[in-house]
Amino acid sequence: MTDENTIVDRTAAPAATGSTQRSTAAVAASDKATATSCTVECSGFEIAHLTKRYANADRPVLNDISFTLPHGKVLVVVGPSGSGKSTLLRTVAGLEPIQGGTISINGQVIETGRPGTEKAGRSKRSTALRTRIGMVFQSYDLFPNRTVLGNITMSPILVQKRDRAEVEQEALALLERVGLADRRDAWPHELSGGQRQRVAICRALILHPEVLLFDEVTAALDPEMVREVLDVMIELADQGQTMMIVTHEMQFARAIADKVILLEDGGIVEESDDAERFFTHPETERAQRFLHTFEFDRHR
Amino acid sequence: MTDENTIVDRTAAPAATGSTQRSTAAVAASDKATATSCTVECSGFEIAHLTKRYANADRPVLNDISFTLPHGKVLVVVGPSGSGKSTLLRTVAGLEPIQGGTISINGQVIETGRPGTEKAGRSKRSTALRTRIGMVFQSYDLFPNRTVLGNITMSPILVQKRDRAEVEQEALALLERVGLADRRDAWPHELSGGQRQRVAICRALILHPEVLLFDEVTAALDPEMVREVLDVMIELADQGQTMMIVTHEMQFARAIADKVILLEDGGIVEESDDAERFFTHPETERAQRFLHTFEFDRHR
Amino acid sequence: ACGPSAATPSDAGTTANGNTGAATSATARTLDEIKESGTIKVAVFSDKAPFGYVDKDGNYQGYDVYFAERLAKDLGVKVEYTSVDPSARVDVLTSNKVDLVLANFTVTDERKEKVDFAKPYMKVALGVVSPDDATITDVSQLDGKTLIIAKGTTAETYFENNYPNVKLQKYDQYADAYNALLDGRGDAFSTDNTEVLAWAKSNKGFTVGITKLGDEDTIAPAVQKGNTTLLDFVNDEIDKLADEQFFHKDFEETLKPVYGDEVDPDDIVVEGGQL
Amino acid sequence: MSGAEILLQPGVFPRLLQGLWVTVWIAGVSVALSVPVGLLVGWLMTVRSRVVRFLMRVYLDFIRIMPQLALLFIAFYGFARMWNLNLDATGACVLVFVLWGGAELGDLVRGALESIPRAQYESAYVLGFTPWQTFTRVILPQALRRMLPASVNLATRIVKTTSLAVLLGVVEVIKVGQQIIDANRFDYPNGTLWIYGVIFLMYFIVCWPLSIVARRLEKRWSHD
Amino acid sequence: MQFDWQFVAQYAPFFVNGAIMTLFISVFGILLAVAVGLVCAGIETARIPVARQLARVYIEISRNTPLLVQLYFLYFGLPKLGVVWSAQTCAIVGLGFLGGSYMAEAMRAGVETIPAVQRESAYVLGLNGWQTLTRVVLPQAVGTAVPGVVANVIFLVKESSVVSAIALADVMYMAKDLIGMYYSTYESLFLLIVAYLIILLPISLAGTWLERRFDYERR
Ligand SMILES: Nc1ncnc2c1ncn2[C@@H]1O[C@H](COP(=O)(O)OP(=O)(O)OP(=O)(O)O)[C@@H](O)[C@H]1O
Ligand SMILES: Nc1ncnc2c1ncn2[C@@H]1O[C@H](COP(=O)(O)OP(=O)(O)OP(=O)(O)O)[C@@H](O)[C@H]1O
Ligand SMILES: [Mg+2]
Ligand SMILES: [Mg+2]
Repeated sequence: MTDENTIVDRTAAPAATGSTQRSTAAVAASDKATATSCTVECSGFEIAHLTKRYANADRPVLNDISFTLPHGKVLVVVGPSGSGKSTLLRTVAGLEPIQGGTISINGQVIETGRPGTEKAGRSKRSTALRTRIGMVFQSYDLFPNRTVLGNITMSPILVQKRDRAEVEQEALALLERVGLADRRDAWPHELSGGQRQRVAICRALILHPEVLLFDEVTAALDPEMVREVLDVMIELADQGQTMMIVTHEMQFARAIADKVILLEDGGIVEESDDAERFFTHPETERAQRFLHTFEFDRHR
Repeated sequence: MTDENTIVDRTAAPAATGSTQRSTAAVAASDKATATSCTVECSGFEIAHLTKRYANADRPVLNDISFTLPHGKVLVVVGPSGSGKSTLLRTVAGLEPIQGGTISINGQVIETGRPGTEKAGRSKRSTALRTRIGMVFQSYDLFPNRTVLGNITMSPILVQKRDRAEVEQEALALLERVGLADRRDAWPHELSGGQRQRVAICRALILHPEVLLFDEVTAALDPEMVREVLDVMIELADQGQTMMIVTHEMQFARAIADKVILLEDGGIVEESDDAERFFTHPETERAQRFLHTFEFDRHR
Repeated sequence: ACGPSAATPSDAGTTANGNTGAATSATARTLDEIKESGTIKVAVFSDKAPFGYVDKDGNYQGYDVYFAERLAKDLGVKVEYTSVDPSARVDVLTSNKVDLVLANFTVTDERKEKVDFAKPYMKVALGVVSPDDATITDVSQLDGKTLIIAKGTTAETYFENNYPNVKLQKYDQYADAYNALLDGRGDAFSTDNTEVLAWAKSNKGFTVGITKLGDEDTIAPAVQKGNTTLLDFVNDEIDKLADEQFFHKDFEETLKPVYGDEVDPDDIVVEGGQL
Repeated sequence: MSGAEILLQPGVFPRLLQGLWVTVWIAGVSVALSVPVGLLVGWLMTVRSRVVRFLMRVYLDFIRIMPQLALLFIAFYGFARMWNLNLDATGACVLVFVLWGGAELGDLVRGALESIPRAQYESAYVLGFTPWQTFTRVILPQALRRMLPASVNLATRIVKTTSLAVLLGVVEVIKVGQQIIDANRFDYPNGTLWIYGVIFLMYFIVCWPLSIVARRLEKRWSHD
Repeated sequence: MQFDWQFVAQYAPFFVNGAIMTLFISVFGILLAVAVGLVCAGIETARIPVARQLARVYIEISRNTPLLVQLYFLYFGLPKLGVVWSAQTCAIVGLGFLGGSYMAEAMRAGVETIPAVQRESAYVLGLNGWQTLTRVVLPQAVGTAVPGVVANVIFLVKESSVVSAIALADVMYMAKDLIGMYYSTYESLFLLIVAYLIILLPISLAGTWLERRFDYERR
């Protein structure tokens, strides 16, 4: 707890807090609380043949998407605007119903697509299941009617029925690690954008999610704030937090990714387990073109 | 006019349209309409000892800023948030009164600072003088009650009293060059952010400003749109348009800049006439730290 | 008790009670029901001195009120007054807001279709009051002039039907109408002659130029159509009270102080319902 | 200036205050009852069913287009005859003001609910909140905050509109004023000016603090 | 209780006259309100020192007192000070006095929602103050102010129903009159509702149309 460099300190997580809490940094073998028949091989996150359509749209936004994300790895999803990146993250979080395919964690299927559910609204998955996947949005997602501490402790207390004192202690430890311990009693509107996003990350982390989703969390921020937030994310990655990240910061993507997916028109154009290679020597012509957008040549 | 690569086509500018129009690509020697005693040496843009304070602020936002920008060159202003970059551009445009120093174009002083003018509102400079400096803002600056063409032709017709047919013809030529000829009758709200900014650039260009100011014009855009707009700006630079640019896109800054200024707390921390050198080997420690914000190291 | 305490002590019960029994039948209460409840609801004017008004202490007073108090006493109940505007007098009965109207209610054929009148206790004709410097002494003088009246009075119907050339300026309330006359917004004001006579006496500069206009009408208590038990009770009372010359006493108490000796009580008072 | 003395007459001021109390009582009860009605209506305005939403729209537009005075007459006289539903004058006022306040407040509730960013619902969802927890802990507190300034303004309008109650025979501050004017018209012919002046002030004194509160709340909460 | 259609047919013309009076009072009252609103909104946005405080005081008084009381004061109170205005004048002045503050708020809100960058763009394009006002600010302000102004117009037409208290023969006066004379509460109320619907529905629809017309984002 005194190690300033460790963002996700597993010793801070209390031992017995019900089945909704799990250790993310450790390998799946140590994941005692999980009730599934999971072995070392199926540890991690998997999407198979996922298809998603919006009501009144002539073609699916996501079409037969399949990939796996091993435990402790970081996936970066890139692609042009409207390619379906946000939609992909939203289906994983249960915010959008899917019409085909499956989403599983550690071998346990948490969502199965059914046709005709275009207008069904959010997935009916249990609250316990929901807390296993954390998500941070582009902006405005802190509850303005709660202080920083209130935002972070709300779900553990209300949903997981954990002890308030213990939850607050963990929340403070998390705040300390993102450098915001002194803002515990501030209101969201008193924080800068970068501070807000860091609090939002703490709020997701305190539930010990198995996968953490980030949808362009720095798109609305000033460069220095961008950096504050991205530094926290890089540290999380170093700690072995499984993450799925949508971003337009290619430099950052390159630094953090273990695995990269390039989406276009709801399909995977290029998938690479070697992120460094993807950014330096993309295989498809489309990926080359896409990456070129972010490069400028000296003009004269 | 058929040269697709030329954005600012000097032949398109009509010969006799009053003293408010001047040729920017040409050297000052050919600038016959200018009534000042300008010679080749003083051609360009100059700021000397500029000081600016906001009412009720304890210290100036801009403190004794001096620099020159030769004709046809591009200055990029970088610096952390709140360092005064926007304020600098706004004082040049006449949107903020200054309390000390001077601003001159081609040797003609267009603004002189006077103490005690903190609450004075916008500069009283003549409309003719104002049209010599163009400005494009971060966003929302097209007039929603005018079409694309209406936005571009409004000032030449209303302020410069130029002939409508001739102005429209020039506007169309400009639209063609930014790739928006087919959107001439669209309303601003029907355009994407990138298209709007390109129209805003045309609207500034049609007045043939001697200096064109850009304040984070791509901050609110998606990456592909960012590219559309930046490409237009790079082309303008190639044409010899004098520009002052505030941006957080360091790659772009590096590609377009002839000259760079790093601002902090209202003062110039580093000024460099060799932009490439500034970005690769900054002299001051502060500049190194600043530039480092935009670099990520591969984490593992 | 949670209701708003109304403006006058005698008024207090009205609104408070009304709130609790927000939804009741629009069919009138019988005499027995009234006795049982312990209060009788009576509609009176609250701004028409000296017939029905609220005095400086906030109590209902006047010729009509004097009679209402007596009725209640004989019935063994308390009175609950409701202040009405002239035009509301029929509606408060038909929609059963009150049991009895004692608000200088002139008997007319039209009204008889809507409500049941008991025996008269007063008689009136219309009178017209106007400023001294331009006194109207004949109806013909009103031609093309502006006549102030209160809505829902016999004066309104009379002039509407018989003198279409008189411009009528109608107010909801007597107080407003008098004020309008005082401010010179009309040439004259017409209502029951008893009323104008009383008013002109206490307002210098105004004269009743026409004291008797139209037919002599009677004024009587009114109940909702078909409420025979209450009607019979009121009629019996009027008969009985003749023995003690009750309405003459009423006149002495309430009208005399205003009219003085100039008016003969027998011109106004009706005893035992006998004209 | 002699008219001013009317205000010093024994009983005049206390009676006016009593009348004002009736006004405030009607307005207070109406506002208090409007709150649950408004919440319900506001919720109904945001449900998925088009039929319900349409009905609510008709209800709101009808209330907005009909003058309150007409509604008061309908409630006071019309209801009694049409459906044998007998309301006393105060009851009719409260009914009409609640129907009106409920509709207007409902629209404010709707606006507030719709203005809450979707990310708020979604954050609550991914944090595992049940719909009820989401509504009571996240959405409602924010919605109430957003609509409070406008609601206080609505309350001022309801207070002002109670002045129509006099036309149903409710003895509130205006009627009391008229009675006093009438009872004193021989002694104080200028009483009218003073009494109406005082009533004017009384309304102002009741409504103004509300306006100030509304403006303060608006300023305080404008940043979030 | 039978509904008397014949009564309705017979007295409908009265309501036409009443409607004309309602419209007369409303139109002039609202015009006055718009004028007062424009002046106040102008004073507030231009931040003219003393006038601004005065405008604030006026707005507070006007917004926090009922029209009925304002009318009583004008009609019955002022004559005691020797000022006698006709009922029409009182009604129009009263409506203008009440409506002015509401209109001012709607218009001020309309101007204030225009982003500062719009004026700044006009400035750098060389437009002078008048050109900026007429070509940039007002066209947009009209659009943003229209919903509020239309809501106020409807509100003021409705409020005008209290002018019957000072003996002006508007539709409400007709209704009360017929109730008082013929006791046909039912039919009179019916005619009253119809009259208001006929007056207000077109205003409401026109408001929706105007809103579209001036909403550059949606037309
Ligand atoms: N609620 C919705 N209903 C219908 N279509 C939608 C909806 N949300 C998104 N879409 C469409 O689905 C497609 C994918 O959208 P999505 O937001 O996932 O793109 P994205 O890759 O996140 O783009 P960006 O980089 O701009 O955020 C787009 O064409 C979009 O218009
Ligand atoms: N109108 C104003 N009144 C008072 N202070 C202001 C005003 N506008 C800006 N400032 C202050 O002046 C300083 C410089 O602001 P400026 O907007 O020029 O910074 P910037 O470098 O453009 O920052 P960013 O990168 O965030 O756009 C800041 O501290 C800011 O808070
Ligand atoms: Mg997205
Ligand atoms: Mg800036």
